[in-house]
Amino acid sequence: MSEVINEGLIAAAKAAAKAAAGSAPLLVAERITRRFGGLVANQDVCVSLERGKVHVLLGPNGAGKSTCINMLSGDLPPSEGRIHFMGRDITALSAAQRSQVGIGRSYQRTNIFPQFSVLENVRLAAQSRRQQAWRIFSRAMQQQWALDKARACIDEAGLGSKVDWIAGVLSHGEQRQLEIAMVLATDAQVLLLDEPLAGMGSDESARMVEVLKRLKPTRAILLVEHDMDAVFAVADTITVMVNGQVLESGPPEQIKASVAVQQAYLGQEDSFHV
Amino acid sequence: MDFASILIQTLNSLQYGLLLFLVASGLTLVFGIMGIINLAHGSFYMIGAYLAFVLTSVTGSLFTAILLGIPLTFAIGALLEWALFSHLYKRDHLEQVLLTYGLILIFEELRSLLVGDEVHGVDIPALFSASIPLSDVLSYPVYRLVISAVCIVLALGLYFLIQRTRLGMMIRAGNHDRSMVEALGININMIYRVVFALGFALAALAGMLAAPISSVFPNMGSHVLIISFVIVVIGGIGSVWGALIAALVIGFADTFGKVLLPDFSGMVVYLVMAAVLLWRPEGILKKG
Amino acid sequence: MNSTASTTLKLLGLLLLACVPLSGESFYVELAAKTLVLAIFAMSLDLLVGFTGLVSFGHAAYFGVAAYAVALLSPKYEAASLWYVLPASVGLSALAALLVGFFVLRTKGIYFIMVTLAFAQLAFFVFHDTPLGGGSDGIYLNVKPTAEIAGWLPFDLDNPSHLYYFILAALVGVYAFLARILQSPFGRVLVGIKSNEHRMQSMGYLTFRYKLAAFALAGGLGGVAGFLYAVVFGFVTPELLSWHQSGNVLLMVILGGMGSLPGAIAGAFVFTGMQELFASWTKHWQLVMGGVIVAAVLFLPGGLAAVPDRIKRSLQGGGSNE
Amino acid sequence: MGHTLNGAFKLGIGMALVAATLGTSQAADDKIKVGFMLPYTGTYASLGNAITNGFKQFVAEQGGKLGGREIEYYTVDDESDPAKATENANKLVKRDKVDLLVGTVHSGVALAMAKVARENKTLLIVPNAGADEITGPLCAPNVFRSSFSAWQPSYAMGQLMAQKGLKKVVTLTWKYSFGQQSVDGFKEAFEKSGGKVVKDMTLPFPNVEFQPFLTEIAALKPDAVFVFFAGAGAAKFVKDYAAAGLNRSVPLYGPGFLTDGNLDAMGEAGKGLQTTLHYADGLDNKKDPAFRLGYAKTYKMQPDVYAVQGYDAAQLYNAGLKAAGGDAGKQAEVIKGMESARIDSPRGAFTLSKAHNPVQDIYLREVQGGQNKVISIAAKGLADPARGCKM
Repeated sequence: MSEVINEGLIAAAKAAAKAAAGSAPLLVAERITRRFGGLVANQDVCVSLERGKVHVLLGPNGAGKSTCINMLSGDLPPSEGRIHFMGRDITALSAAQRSQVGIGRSYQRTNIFPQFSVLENVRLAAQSRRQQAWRIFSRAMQQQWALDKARACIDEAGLGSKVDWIAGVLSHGEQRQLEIAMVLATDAQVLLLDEPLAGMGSDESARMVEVLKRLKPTRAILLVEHDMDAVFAVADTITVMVNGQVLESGPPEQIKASVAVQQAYLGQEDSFHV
Repeated sequence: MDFASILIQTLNSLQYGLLLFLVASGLTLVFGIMGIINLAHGSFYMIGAYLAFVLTSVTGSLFTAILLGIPLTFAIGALLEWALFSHLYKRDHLEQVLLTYGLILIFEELRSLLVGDEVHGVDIPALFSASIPLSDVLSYPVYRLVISAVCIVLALGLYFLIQRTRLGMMIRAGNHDRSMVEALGININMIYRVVFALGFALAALAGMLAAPISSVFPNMGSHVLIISFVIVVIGGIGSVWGALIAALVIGFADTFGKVLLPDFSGMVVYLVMAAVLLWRPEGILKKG
Repeated sequence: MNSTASTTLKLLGLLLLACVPLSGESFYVELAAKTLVLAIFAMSLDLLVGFTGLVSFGHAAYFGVAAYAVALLSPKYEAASLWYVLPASVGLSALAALLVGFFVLRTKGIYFIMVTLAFAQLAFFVFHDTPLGGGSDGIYLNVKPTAEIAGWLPFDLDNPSHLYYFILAALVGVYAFLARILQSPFGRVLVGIKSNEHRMQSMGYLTFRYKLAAFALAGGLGGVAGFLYAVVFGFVTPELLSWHQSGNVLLMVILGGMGSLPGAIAGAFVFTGMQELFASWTKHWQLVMGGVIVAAVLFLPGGLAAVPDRIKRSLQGGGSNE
Repeated sequence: MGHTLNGAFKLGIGMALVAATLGTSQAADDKIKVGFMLPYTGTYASLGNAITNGFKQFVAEQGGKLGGREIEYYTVDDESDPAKATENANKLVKRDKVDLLVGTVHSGVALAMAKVARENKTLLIVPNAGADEITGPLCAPNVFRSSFSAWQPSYAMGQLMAQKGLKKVVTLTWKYSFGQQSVDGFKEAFEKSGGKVVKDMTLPFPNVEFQPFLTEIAALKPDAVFVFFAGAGAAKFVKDYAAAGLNRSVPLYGPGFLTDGNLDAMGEAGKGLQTTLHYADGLDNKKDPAFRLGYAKTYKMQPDVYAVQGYDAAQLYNAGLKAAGGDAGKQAEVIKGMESARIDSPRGAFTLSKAHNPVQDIYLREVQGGQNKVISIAAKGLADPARGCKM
């Protein structure tokens, strides 16, 4: 199993992460390409994520944003190209291993444990940082460090009042917040957030934007989002994708002014009015 | 082993493998297209064999028995799909396992009540009862060659059906994406019913063809069922061609295993499977 | 339902089981002992099916490996030491499960069901075909293991009552062990895998290892049951590893309601009860059994497990007569 | 805690179900309790029925009594499943507390029964299963057999084939102890008389794909083939053997189970096959025609060797009970009576060896006109060597 072989690599990446905490980009994707049979879903995509910055991925439906995020998170192996985290090549690592080095993600469709309580959802995420599988006789509910951390992350994601609720009965927006709390509990340095605002009401969206702003200074964030108000409220860099390729990438002002982007979005339902 | 023996054992392997293919092809179609795990598939083989016995003793001819048996088993298959299996598509695998396990018990007991527990032979049709001398002492029964030929014809027929007909196109589409098929306005329930009935008829036909050489006996389906599972696992779920290759591999492994490694012959087939799992966990020909 | 009441109920059940040998009817004591063994077996499978979401259709293999291990490790006409053969046979079945798990856990869904079945069949043929196992006739365990430690005999497995209480103690032990494990961080991960394995992976869990550990653990506990079975009946055959055995134990788990340890125990009792009852009606009892199974799947989605809830609900619905 | 409640609730249902089956009452009176543990379903069902019929026929001939006592029957279907054998035997021995246990066909199941009988000191008559151990290492004062040992017909066949001047023989059987004991018995006699077994082949029971083995036989070109098969597999083997053309150049021999009960299923392929067994069609004794007539009248079918074995089991017990004055409780006297009995069997009269196995004639038979016609006596008064029996 490749999962077993790469143990050393994970340790090395973690060490590097501690050493290099500072200016250099945390996560860099170099010309990653993904093919499904004859179909090219992503071609030569380059993305770079820095701590303290929010990088937004824009594009019409089917542009390949989710494929791109899946390659960064390890859910899909790229057909070509390399991915580096803090200078280490992590292309061969699985999703679980990337989570271990400090890359966390949320999903476009809500992806939680609906039968569990909010606390248990996040506690499980926290527990993943200290996996002591051999301690099969200790009680999970007596691991104070994990409970404390889970509570802290729930607060950070703005769900403090719902700790003991069953996750499945939360509102849609609250479930998205729960996902954020779970990612936080894994100590992720890089957050890959796939449409965290999708399907939210305006109140909920505003709350989530606040959360994102709070998280921004200490982490590198990749955001896939359609809500333009939110995008321009938090974005430092915007990359626009069309047909699996990067059309343009730069600061928000540059994207707003870009003729190519305007053209690409012409006739699109969600063409942006700024 | 001398060269002649190897040649003859090869013939044996092919015949056994092709017969297994007939059973497994129906199983893999039902797995692949309908997503149903069907433990009762071995019973379908058993039902075919007993039908051959009963119909042959009534009509006096295996030909007539098979000609009557094919539409009959097709009809039974469609009926079963309507009455039971159509309720299973949205259930989880565990419930499918449970229901089809219950069906095995029912089929075996019905067989016991209706036909009894004795072992019966079925006569080879006179036309094919001859043997071809292959060496000075050994002859090869013509009927075994006929079985192989029928299986090859059916494999070609399946190929034609799946690649060249509208039904086959629908089957292939259903295999990949059932919501797409529904979007095209095709009646997916009808496809399921036809595919299931086809799978039933194929397994039963294998039982009917095999009846004269295997004789018919209680629990004859369970060994065939598990070997068919192995074939589907090796070939890849839903892949008819994978099933063909896997069935031939199993035919060879089993036949030569018996002679060369008699103490391990039962295990050879499963060791092959373990090796394939290491190499390709989803079978040698995985469907899209 | 508060926890005091549930503990009381459990203790009552235990008391009831403890009274069985007092009846003095040796046949029924043995039947009850067999059912307790099956209950242990069902609980071990429930760890996989009910708590980790792995539908294994080959669990009889580990039951059989341990049973054969007792028969093969015991000298032909002398008693083996319990303190040696019990851990050895349980260890061997766990090892077998670890090995098989390495292969089968590479697959999912229908594949997993079929591949576990096929590996159990492989184990069946190991004992059926090779010189190791004595063919389809099986092997006799002529003398039951002895519990003697340095000349002191705490209990005697040749005594049916001692044997029964030994099995009952094993049942309580396995129950407590599993209940404790399920509350540990390890157990929580298993339940998480059942609920949403993909999410567990994206949170950094190498789920393969957890599943493998669970598979080996379940194999070992199934081995405890297999060990006890061989000791009770003094005879092992390849049939112990057959797929009917795997199917039956799966049935017990489902009957009792997956993901509930008391449920697995109840499932074993219901299954044995049905078997004895139907067999007393007709020699074609399997027809009745098959019919019950098919009807249960068609008309009781969620299995027998949902029945008490339904009754409760209907009772609450008609609350005015109270 | 909802699931705990459910669990406890279900536990209650389970207990109630078990309790319900416990309730089946047992009548206690002064009848003699005979327990049949035989296969009534599955492959061997017809054998189980024939044995039961044979037993009951003798009882009927005695006016419904054995040793002057009324008989009450208890029946358990053993399904020929060794895994359930101990439990099934316990049902009769411990639950029903029978005086005599009769069973069974399958050797593995019979061995389990012998174990239970020894442990509980219950009288056991084995009416078919031929495992050598039952009257060998596992012999016991309270264990009897009314049929044969695997060794007997095969040893007789070994002698016979050596006498025919056959030198090079291949053996083939299912890989279980009965098959292997048959081959061992054959080999012992055949090789003692100068023959040579060039290859022993086995296939797992109940596998019936013989084609690879037939090919191997053709490659070895032996003088003859000795096989042990029974039931369904036997019929198929004989047909496959003929279809491969081997019957024209390499003669086939084996114990009589090859053809018994299989004549219809084998059809033409069986014609002329020679086998050895302790029973045959067209025997020249007084008992056989009367037995056959009575059996055919009562059961509307022809008896077979299994019916004879069941019939003789009843005769054997009758002799024991008579010696004990009808008191089944005096087991030592019952056993003494059985040991010294001379059974007037349809197969020809026989006595019991020290290990409680019949000392009997083994016939050579040939398939003629749909019957296993007796040709000659292959071995006169053949006694099983009872190796390992310390009685």
